Amino acid sequence: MAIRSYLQAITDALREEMERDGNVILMGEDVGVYGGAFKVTEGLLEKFGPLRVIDTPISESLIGGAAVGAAVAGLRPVAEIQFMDFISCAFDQIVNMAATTRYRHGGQYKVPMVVRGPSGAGIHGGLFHSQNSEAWFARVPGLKVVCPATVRDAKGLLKSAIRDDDPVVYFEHKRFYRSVREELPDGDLLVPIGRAKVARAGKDLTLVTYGGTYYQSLEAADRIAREDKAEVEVIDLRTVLPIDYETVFDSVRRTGRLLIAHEDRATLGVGAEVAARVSEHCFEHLDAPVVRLGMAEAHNAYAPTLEEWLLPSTDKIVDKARQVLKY
Amino acid sequence: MAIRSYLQAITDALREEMERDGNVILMGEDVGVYGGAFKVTEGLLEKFGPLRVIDTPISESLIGGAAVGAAVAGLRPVAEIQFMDFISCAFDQIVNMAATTRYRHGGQYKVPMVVRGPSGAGIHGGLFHSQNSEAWFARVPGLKVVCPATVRDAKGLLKSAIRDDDPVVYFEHKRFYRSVREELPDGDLLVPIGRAKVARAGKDLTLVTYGGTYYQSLEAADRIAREDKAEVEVIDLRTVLPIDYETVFDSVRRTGRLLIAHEDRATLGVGAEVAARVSEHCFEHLDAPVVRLGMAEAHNAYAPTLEEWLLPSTDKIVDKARQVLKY
Amino acid sequence: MPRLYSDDRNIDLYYALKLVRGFEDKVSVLHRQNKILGGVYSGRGQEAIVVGTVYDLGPEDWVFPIHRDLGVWLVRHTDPNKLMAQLMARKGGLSKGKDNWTHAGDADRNVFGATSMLGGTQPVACGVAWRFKLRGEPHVTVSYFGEGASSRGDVHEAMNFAGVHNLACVFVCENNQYAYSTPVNMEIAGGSVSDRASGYGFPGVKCNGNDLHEMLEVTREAVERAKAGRGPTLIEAVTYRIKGHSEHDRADYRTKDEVALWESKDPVVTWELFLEKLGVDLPKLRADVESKVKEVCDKAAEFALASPYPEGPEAMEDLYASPIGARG
Amino acid sequence: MPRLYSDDRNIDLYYALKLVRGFEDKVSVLHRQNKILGGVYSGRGQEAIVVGTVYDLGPEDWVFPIHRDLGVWLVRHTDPNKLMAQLMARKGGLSKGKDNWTHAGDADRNVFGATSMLGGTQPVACGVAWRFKLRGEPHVTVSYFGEGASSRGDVHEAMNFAGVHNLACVFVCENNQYAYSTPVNMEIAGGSVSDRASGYGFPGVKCNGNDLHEMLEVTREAVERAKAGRGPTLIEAVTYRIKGHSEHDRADYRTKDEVALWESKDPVVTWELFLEKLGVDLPKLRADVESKVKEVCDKAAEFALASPYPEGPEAMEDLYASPIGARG
Ligand SMILES: Cc1ncc(C[n+]2csc(CCOP(=O)(O)OP(=O)(O)O)c2C)c(N)n1
Ligand SMILES: Cc1ncc(C[n+]2csc(CCOP(=O)(O)OP(=O)(O)O)c2C)c(N)n1
Ligand SMILES: [Mg+2]
Ligand SMILES: [Mg+2]
Repeated sequence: MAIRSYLQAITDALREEMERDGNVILMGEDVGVYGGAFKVTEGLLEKFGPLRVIDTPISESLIGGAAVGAAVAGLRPVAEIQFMDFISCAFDQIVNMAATTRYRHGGQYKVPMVVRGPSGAGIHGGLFHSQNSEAWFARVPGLKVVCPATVRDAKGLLKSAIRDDDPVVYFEHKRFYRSVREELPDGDLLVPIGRAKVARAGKDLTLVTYGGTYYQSLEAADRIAREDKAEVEVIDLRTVLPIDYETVFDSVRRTGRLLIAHEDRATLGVGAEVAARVSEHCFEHLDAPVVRLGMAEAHNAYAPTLEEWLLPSTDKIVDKARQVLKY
Repeated sequence: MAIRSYLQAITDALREEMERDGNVILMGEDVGVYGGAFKVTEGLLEKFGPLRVIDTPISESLIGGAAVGAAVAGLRPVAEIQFMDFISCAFDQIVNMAATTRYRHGGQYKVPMVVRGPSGAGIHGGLFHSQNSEAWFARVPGLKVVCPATVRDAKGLLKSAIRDDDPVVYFEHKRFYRSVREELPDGDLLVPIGRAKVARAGKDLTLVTYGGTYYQSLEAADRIAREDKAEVEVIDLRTVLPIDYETVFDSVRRTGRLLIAHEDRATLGVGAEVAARVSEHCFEHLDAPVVRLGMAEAHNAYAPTLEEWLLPSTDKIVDKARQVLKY
Repeated sequence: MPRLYSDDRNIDLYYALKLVRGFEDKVSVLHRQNKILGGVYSGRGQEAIVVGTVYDLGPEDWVFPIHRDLGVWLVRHTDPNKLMAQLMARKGGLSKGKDNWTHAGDADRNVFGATSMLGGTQPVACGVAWRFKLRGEPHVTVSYFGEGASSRGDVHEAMNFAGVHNLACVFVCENNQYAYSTPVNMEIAGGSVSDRASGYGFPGVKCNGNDLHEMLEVTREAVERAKAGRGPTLIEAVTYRIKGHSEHDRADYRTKDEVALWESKDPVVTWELFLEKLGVDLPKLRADVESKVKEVCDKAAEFALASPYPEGPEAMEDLYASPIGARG
Repeated sequence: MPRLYSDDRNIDLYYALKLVRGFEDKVSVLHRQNKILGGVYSGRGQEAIVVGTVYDLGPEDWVFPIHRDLGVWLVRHTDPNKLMAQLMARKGGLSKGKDNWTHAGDADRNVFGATSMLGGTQPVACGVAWRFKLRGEPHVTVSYFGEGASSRGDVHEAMNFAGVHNLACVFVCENNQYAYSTPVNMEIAGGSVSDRASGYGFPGVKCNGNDLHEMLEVTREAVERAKAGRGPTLIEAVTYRIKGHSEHDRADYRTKDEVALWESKDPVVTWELFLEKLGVDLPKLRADVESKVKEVCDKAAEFALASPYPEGPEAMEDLYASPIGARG
């Protein structure tokens, strides 16, 4: 057992998978000599050499497409997007090339690639260093999309993603890199893609979350337990494509109430799909309307006052939870 | 009055707006000499010359970005994407450049541009000539997104889009180009962005739709009226960003039942947001779960058997509507 | 790769040219008969490029054809029956009806099918070439794009990357003078795609795309270079799109003279003249080859027409290698 | 444009160089004091480029600076107070706190702020230049990108388009030898961005980005050319990023020798030597200029610090010119 940060867990996963399988390669801007803008890949160039840790030019579309090529040719590329905001520049290669390669070849090729990088707000990054872009991809058949919040999941989901034979987009939350630490068992650790986790059991309200709002959700649940004597069940989706509806529905059928919180905007965010499905499939069990909380419907403004106002917070989650509980 | 096709209405809108305002320019691949892949811009080069009707190289990102430039400099560019599937190649310029320019400049610039082009399935176009891409954009603050289904709306919304001071993404349905005709008044015709239309009144079920499933929805309503003696109210959203929730909520509060049908996939499609909002805001009025119908969760496969199986149809809408009515 | 038709290389190459043309002609006919749906893009006039750039490749090399390169599959020995079934969206096709035309490759022969998004496969070719580099394998990728597609950002990003890392990439620009209706002077600044190669630090070769000898030779040099670890080559094969952009395009934005001029440079006829100079009995050879090609194409059409369409629910297959949603 | 400081052009240019450097130094200090949040990217060593390419532009020309071009705003006469308030995310800034750093322009001076996505403004510059072409206006766009950003597809698509249509675009590549940690030989195949221009049919000029005289002259030629309707120019200004990529980057991927070498080519010092040769009393001038610069920068910092942060709900403003959602 050892205490690892969220960032270290990601580095560990990369290193261990690269040791295990010579086909795993890394590519991205400044991932080699510099070890990545956030130092996620630090030390890996020294260990695995420039044929397996590739410093690319500033060419996101190339990165996406080359990852597809390496994957169909039998490698297992892990491509870093320096900030996940820039994934917009690789959009076509991910949603049209990577996501359809297997399908449009009638299953002849598999595409075992991972696109990963820092996403999320709360560090005064402004419009283009704060985005949560997962919803754009969470609707694309052929892709899998994961958003780990814990150190264990960061490691276990990345390892699963690398071993997966389909393209996986893996969103890291940059706010957690150094602020979140956890004790982890040594060695291999796999967390299955497509399984949510009940992070806290409760009977009065289901709170579905993932990524950036995970810890705030747990804090909110604690506070409500203390102050309102109500028990909130917190579910961490972890994977947003596919979503583990069994776990969500089970919970909502017990609690009768659902709040969904994510850092991304609510409109057509992952929570929209969860709300729509729960409203359809748990209709008889709902004692209150399903409520969503996301960042306000604007861009990730820079000034701290604006950013704070825009983003979800423990307080805002508590407020919304009370609203649902009291309904 | 004159009978115009959906396609002619679009051409008319372009020509009339270009006549009205010398700042309106067109740009896109083959829009000039050829008049566009579907002949939407036929005759406009001859009329307005190559400075206002620009045949561009195959450079979607350039097209998106140059439209922003022309717009901030005082022109009103209308950019054609030859098939809206290829908008993926202009994604960054639309969601990050066009959508944020006003915001990130604190309101100093306005960005009066339109990106338009053929979208939608049902013509055996396969994976990359059939996509409905509106949901990717319908979640981006700073953009407006319209999806006209009728000839009148095609014309009126395009004129409004061109006169609008914000970036508008305008999705045409290629299946309607020549198959849909309508009598239109001569001359100016404006349909406001952001207003849904009750296309058919009814009291038993609200059917929200737009774009590719509009006529199927009306047919389904007719059939249900005949065969089930139930009255379906059909609402055409027309604009999917912003959505006119007032009209939707009004209707659902009267009917107590909602089916949403669109040609796009259901997962994180526009219907997900509508379902989530209705479930939240009309909770007490709902007598049945909100149900969605979209194309199956796959890519737009090519074989007619696959395509038919994947896509919504009048029959499928009728089935779903009956399911909601009977609940 | 084994011969297609004859042990005599020159005759075999002739067969390849004729097969490509014959197969495409058959496709045209079937399209007019509504047996092939959607758009069909003819490579007529460009046969020397696909034959010349593919013929001498080894089985471990990878090819990345696009919409006008149906010939690549044929020269690569893809089963013509399967290919025709692919065009007709049948279950017996390469993608079992999933997508049309060139969007499915042939994994057994390292043919990678493009998306529609032009220029999109050049980055993919770089990724494949990285495997060659990583494992020290003496193979190449040959990827195609039109002069129109050369304006896409992806082509630039790929060429730059391939240049930086000396990847074993042969980039083949089929400059057929038009992108849909847009003439080359409206598409490419500078007038010449091959001139761009020097900006990426590797050779750009402009050559006569209608001359099979030249295409074979230019390809040989590029492949040798790549296999020797000396990096990419950009081949700009100048040719002409004899037909319209697709079957429905009458292409009246061009002059009759221009088309006639290029018809007089037909690559198949040029090769026939060469064979005649060699003393080959051309009328006989042509008859034999044409009857063989006809046989192959007719059989392919028959096979395809007999192959059923996929069943509707098959639309949900092949999305994932490890299926998801079991719990959803 | 009016002078910034002195009627003597050479002195005024000196002031411009010193203002850019002084302002950036102030930004560094404020950043270290946590008064500026997020990343700050210094243009130290590159001042001759921003001064040389902007100084002689007319008010109707448009400029498209990026992250290392804070100087562009200053030379363009943007109010330093507003600029500093922008950096500090204050209400008194150009975007009223909406975004940081260079993502807001100054519409009154035709300064267009970039997104973070490198290379993204080159297409925008083409669109602005189209207006010049449409209306027959004798103006130019000057847009900047790093040698690293030259690898982005957008830069290629824009240069090609500008080349095809002979747009009045001056493309300025600030080749400072590094993109973040990545040295130029890992970023650009071919070694020289300016070599790419010939592939787009317009001149590419490689010049000494540390020499203000050269920058002024090269710009003058490019602007003249553009205004005469003879199309774009790509200027590759070779320089060096003296500091790390951003304030937090110690940049130990470089050698001390390399940094020292380039420090010895400091563009401000070079200009000082020139003024001395002209017989200017440099110590006095420097003292005067530095005190003026200090005054401007201190005042700017003061103004900015006194400017409040925007109120939270202002985050919803400026999204739309014609607001939506009234009915939602
Ligand atoms: C990114 C993208 N934009 C537009 C199109 C539509 N389109 C298909 S083929 C074509 C012309 C291609 O011209 P070129 O690259 O020269 O190839 P050619 O057809 O002449 O062989 C166009 C514009 C596309 N497929 N992809
Ligand atoms: C599309 C995109 N990819 C990556 C980044 C992250 N990034 C910011 S600056 C930078 C280095 C830029 O290098 P260069 O273009 O040479 O400009 P310089 O910083 O050297 O002035 C990188 C990789 C970005 N902003 N945009
Ligand atoms: Mg062409
Ligand atoms: Mg640089």
